[in-house]
Amino acid sequence: MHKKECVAMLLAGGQGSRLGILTQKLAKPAVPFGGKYRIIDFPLSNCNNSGIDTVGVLTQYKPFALNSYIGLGSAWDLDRMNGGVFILPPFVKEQGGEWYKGTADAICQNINFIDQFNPETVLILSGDHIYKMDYSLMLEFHQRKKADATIAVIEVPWDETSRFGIMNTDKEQRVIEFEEKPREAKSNLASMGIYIFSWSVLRKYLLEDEPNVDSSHDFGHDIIPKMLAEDRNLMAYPFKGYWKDVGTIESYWQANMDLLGEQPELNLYDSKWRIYSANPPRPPHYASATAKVKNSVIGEGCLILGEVENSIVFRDAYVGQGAKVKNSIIMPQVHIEDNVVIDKAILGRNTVVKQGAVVAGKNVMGQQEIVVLDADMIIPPHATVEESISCSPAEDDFCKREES
Amino acid sequence: MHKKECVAMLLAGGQGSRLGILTQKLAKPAVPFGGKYRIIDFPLSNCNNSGIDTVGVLTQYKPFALNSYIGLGSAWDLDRMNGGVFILPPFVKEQGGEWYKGTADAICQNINFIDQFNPETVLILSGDHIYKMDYSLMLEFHQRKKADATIAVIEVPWDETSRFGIMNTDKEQRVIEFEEKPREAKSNLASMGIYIFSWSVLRKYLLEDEPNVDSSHDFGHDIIPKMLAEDRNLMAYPFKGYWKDVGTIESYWQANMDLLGEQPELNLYDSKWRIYSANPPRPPHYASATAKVKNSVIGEGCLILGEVENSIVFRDAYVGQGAKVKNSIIMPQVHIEDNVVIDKAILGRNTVVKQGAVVAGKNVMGQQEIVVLDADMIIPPHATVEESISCSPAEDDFCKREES
Amino acid sequence: MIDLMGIINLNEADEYLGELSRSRSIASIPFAGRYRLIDFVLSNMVNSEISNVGIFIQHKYRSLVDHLRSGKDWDLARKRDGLFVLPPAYTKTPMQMHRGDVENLYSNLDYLYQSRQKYVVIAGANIVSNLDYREVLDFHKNTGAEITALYTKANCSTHDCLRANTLELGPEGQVLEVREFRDSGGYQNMSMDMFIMEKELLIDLVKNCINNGDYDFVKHCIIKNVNKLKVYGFHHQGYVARINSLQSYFQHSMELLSPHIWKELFFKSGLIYTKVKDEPPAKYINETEVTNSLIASGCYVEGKVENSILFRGVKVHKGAYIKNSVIMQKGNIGPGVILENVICDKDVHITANKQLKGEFTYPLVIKKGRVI
Amino acid sequence: MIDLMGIINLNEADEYLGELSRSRSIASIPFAGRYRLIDFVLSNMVNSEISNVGIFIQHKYRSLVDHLRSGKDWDLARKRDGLFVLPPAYTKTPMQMHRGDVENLYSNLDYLYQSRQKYVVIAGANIVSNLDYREVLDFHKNTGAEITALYTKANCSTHDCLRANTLELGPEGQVLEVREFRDSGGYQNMSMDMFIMEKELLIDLVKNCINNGDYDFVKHCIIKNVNKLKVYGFHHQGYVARINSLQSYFQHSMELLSPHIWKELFFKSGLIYTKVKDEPPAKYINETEVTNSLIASGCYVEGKVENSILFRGVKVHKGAYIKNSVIMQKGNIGPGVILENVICDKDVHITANKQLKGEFTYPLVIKKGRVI
Repeated sequence: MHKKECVAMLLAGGQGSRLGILTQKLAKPAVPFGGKYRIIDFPLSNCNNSGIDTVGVLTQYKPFALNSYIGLGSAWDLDRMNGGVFILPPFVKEQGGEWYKGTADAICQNINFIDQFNPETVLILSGDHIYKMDYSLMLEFHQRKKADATIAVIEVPWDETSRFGIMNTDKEQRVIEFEEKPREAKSNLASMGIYIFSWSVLRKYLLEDEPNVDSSHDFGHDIIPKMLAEDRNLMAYPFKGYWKDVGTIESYWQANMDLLGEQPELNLYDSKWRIYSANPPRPPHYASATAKVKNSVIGEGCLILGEVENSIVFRDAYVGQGAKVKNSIIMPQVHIEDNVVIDKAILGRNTVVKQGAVVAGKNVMGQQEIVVLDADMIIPPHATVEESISCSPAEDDFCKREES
Repeated sequence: MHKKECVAMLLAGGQGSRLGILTQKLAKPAVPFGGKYRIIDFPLSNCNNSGIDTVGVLTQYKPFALNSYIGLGSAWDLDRMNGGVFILPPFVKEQGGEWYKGTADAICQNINFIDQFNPETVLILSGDHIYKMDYSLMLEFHQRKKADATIAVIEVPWDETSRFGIMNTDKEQRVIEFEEKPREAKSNLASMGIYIFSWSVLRKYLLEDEPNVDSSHDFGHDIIPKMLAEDRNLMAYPFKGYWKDVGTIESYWQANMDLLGEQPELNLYDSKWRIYSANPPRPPHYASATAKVKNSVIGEGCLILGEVENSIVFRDAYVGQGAKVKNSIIMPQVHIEDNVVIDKAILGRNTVVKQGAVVAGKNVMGQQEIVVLDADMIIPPHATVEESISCSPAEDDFCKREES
Repeated sequence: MIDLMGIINLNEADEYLGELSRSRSIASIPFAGRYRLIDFVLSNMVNSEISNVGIFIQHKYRSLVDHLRSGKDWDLARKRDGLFVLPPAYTKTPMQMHRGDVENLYSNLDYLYQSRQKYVVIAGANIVSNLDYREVLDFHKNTGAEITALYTKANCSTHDCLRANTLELGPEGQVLEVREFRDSGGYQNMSMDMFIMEKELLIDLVKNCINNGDYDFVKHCIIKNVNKLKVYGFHHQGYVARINSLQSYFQHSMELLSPHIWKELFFKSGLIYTKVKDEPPAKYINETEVTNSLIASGCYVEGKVENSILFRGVKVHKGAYIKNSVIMQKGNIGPGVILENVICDKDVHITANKQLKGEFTYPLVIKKGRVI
Repeated sequence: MIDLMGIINLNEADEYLGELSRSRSIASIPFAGRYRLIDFVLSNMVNSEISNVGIFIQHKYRSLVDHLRSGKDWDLARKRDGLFVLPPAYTKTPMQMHRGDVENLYSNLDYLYQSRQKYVVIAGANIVSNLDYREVLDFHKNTGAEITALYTKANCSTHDCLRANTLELGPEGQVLEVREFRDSGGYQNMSMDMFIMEKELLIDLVKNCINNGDYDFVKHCIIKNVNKLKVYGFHHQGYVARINSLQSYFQHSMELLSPHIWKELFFKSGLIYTKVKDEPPAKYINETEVTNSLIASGCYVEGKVENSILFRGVKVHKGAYIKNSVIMQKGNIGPGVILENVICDKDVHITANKQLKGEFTYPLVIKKGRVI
């Protein structure tokens, strides 16, 4: 195996519980996004576009869809002879196995994996954000600054600093203090959860942290503070550009809507920085003589007979005649029959909305709420749905029967 | 995903403890064989050659080398869009994970994996044998006989029947009785551990067996006897040809030696039934002006300056001037210095034998014993080695230091 | 594990497709918003579990080889079987006259001998359909035919039957006669020029053809032997488009705007594969108006599109109006442009406010890469 | 993540390689028991972390395209960057005279514009070596050269320098003059015809060449400009074989039988990749005698082999005696055959008891596929 300059480790085991119904059956990085993609496409495409060809993907929660999605890695050009993409679930030894105890533990359990590439540096990524970033520039910065660790930071509005891990830096961009969700922040540079470590340094810290029973084995809580305390050279790498956490239903919905309009901040049409994804073989979508589509993104294989406005529609969806879809996210294979009204909703994969039904959130304090429908539901004709529904056993009237 | 006619499940988690030193650091299916191959190349190549393009490989013991060896499956033409090769280690759920409890349990834990292909039949294979077999003929037999299960059998010498699971059949090749290692066999048809099941039938038996605390969750012990007891249609498929268990050091050594000579029973040069394997990029081997090579198999990238006779030499080995290698198996990257003598030995990967040393087994009851040397050893100059050595901490004089 | 191999025999006369086939074979003409014509027959073969496909190419094959590459996008990049591109026999002596497709088959008989399969299906690339060759093979075995010829009931009042062969069938479906279409309109049994037979028979037919100094596969190897062999017709009931002229290309493109045909052609027996691009989904803005059109991924539509097909990566600027037109890959239609009955080949750029108009029966073709 | 792209410019005159290059370019001549000549420069590029390689092909490229396929065996089958095979400008009008390699570079300038890398290394395929272009790029940056020209100290008493260029160097390594080799023997600075420069400069050089009506890249774009630009020579110290004639092909083949050269060429800066075959390891029986020879995988040797190279899949029957010879892929050397100073191209079958003998300075070449 060739020696690698940099190996990326992508933490994809998060449960994403604030995404509610969307992550009941899927790991968060596998959640669909933007009419074609899944969240994990963004860090994986960034890796390929940055020239990083070796990526370990750490999975544990609902790994199945994620594993089969990643497959050989060829979608992201990561089916390589030397390197490529590697799925790393928690390992079962003869005496058993258990979930990763924290982000740092996940890396620590895979020290052997990283060692085989004998890399200079390790890039730690998460599967929680939508952004385009050239990691090779950050790597250059890390090397130029002779840093032990480099943390990517982004300026956030001052009134939101209390939601982030804030880095206080000196004028050489050296990190002098790290505050998790400070009440009164001294800076508005938020950690993006993207780290580059010199592998020999990180390796030592991981092995020291592992036996510590008081540690939560987390980069932000344990490793970074300890490195700061021991006066290691920690640098903050400033990133400018679109970067959106999709950790809640609201922010997920908003990040999708951000793609609409004439000059979205996140440009998916730039052929120099493609976001790669699986490409299931589907024909071009068809918009009929009665279709009216405005300000929307439409995936392949869709049949649009009705109206679609300010919406993101994934592949193989059907929108019947007279149906109106507004401000919504329609996942793959959703079937919307004639004269249905959908407003500010997220419809899960393969769900059917029968004719004349209305799916639209209530107004609460002047703001319309987002309605989320689980995958594989059937909303009966002329029903009115005002609240999110998932396919729990209690509510299985609306769910397709499992085929036996 | 397309519906599949047949999905193969390859049981590759076996510890192979009777192979001693050879399987201390490697799962048995990953053990090198025949100057180029690993044991698992045989069932995987048989799958590809038989037109079976979907293979689940069940791993657990020392899975690392095996996982990285299988990689994308492209060596066996199993990097497919629909199907391909899938590594299936025991799964860690939120409450933890443990090893497969038996061969049937391993399949049972992966019912979801199999279900997604919705196959007619499931082919169960193991990674313990060296053979070439067209599974599509067995599948045809299974379908023609409308069997619930078909078990491949081979005629063994009558005096060895007590070492095998013996199938007693009627004249339609229906299995009427199964005896595990019978003292007085009624037939010499031994089970090869290769089963085809109709998936709907097997699925039912697996789910019934799973909660049974008295079951060892094994095909031979539990599933087959229960199916027999319930009068299911079990057929014996007779196989003719080379088939060798490589479960012990002696049988492993013998199976390698079987490749030598002018008309070996197992023909690896048949371009219609290639055994596929990884192909690391190495130049042709070089035999010098002083080399004498007789009745041997020599891998790529070797430098041969001495004598090699009746031996299997894997890639990148070096045999120095005046050295004599006889009746031995030399694994990749072994370095044999000048004037060394090796006789009836198995030398592990990357081991160095310094000049003038002698590695040869003692004669015990008229038969020379096989000496096995672990990987990464250093045998000092002029040493005499008569017994197998492994790199346990107690014997680390002879072992290369781990690089830190 | 079907015992059938595929041969795609690219021998179609391309002089009737004008500009579209000037620098490419018919097989690689773009069609239906993201495909090349060959994708249909190739995908049908793959979806029928055929894993060994030989493509016999005659000329102008650069764009085809670019398109197919290793065969990976059709899951045919394999060590055992897979996709074989078999070039013409005359590559080494370019000055020698090429006498017909049988020569090419004959010079590659080795490929046939080495293939493991017993049966072979041989087809061209100018027929667009979605069919399952497994059904045809079952039919072939059940009738005990030596050759099974696929046909469709075609409305020969349109262009489809021009230069095609028609079949006269006996009561059991046996083929009594094959003749070249004569201009007589109405529904007829049009040959799809796809045949299933045993590989051994194909080899014999090719050898005999060569021995007799004949060089046209369908005319001399098949039609000449209809009376000597047991030949049956298999009626393919689904949609069939035969692309034999610019007019039929345009007409069949417009037919795809029926959801019924769209569903059948792209989903019926299996999906249609093509070379993968990593385009984002199509995007509409507030001013966009799209009706009765196929819009591929990567399109960015600001203007008005009606009864048209936009291939992958087409950009339609504000105020542009595209009607009854086909815009191939990466077309860039400037602001205020008006197009009607136009076919833009790949990479065409129409600058602001230009107006171009053909006739529905005589579409205007804009050459690949042109800036107007 | 090296900021360097590779161009392999296949413009070598092949008339001196006789039968070996009759139906293939020099780049695809088999060499060293399992490779094609192009494998060396291509592997060097890949081992130097170059991920974007353009191969500019002039003619006879079928066997080369077969060999390279998608580039997968060199890990260059990629969506971003990867391997690009760039055909000659004159494919569409075969009758037009081809004037030189600069035309091909010029007609593919788009490829250069679209590549992301700042630096480019341009090389031919007839130089066999194992080198790391990263070191050359560092040298290029450190000297501040506009062009870095790689050279080797060659023994010009042998064939190697024929038709080569030699460099006259200043005290700091700057190139003062480049001239065609004159028959003067001894060790000289032989140009490897590999150059590193910024991509922008390459584009300028090519454009100027075309404007001046010049068409030979090395002669007109580089040598003509040596005095106008800052050109430095990089001394590659390792083994270099320049394959420029049948004699040099044979002589350099025989050099590989030195373990010292074998080790350097195949292992030094990285491994040499080639198209993968799934051959079993080589097999010897009791009667086999092999000395001072290279034996590739898939060989089955029953006879005697001395000072020779056997490619993959060669079979040597009992009683055969092969001396000072090169037997390419799938050669079948019958019982009792005696060969000396012979080069058998691929798939040659020598039947029982034949005897063939060339001179060491004039080896006998047996054509591909011949049965004797």
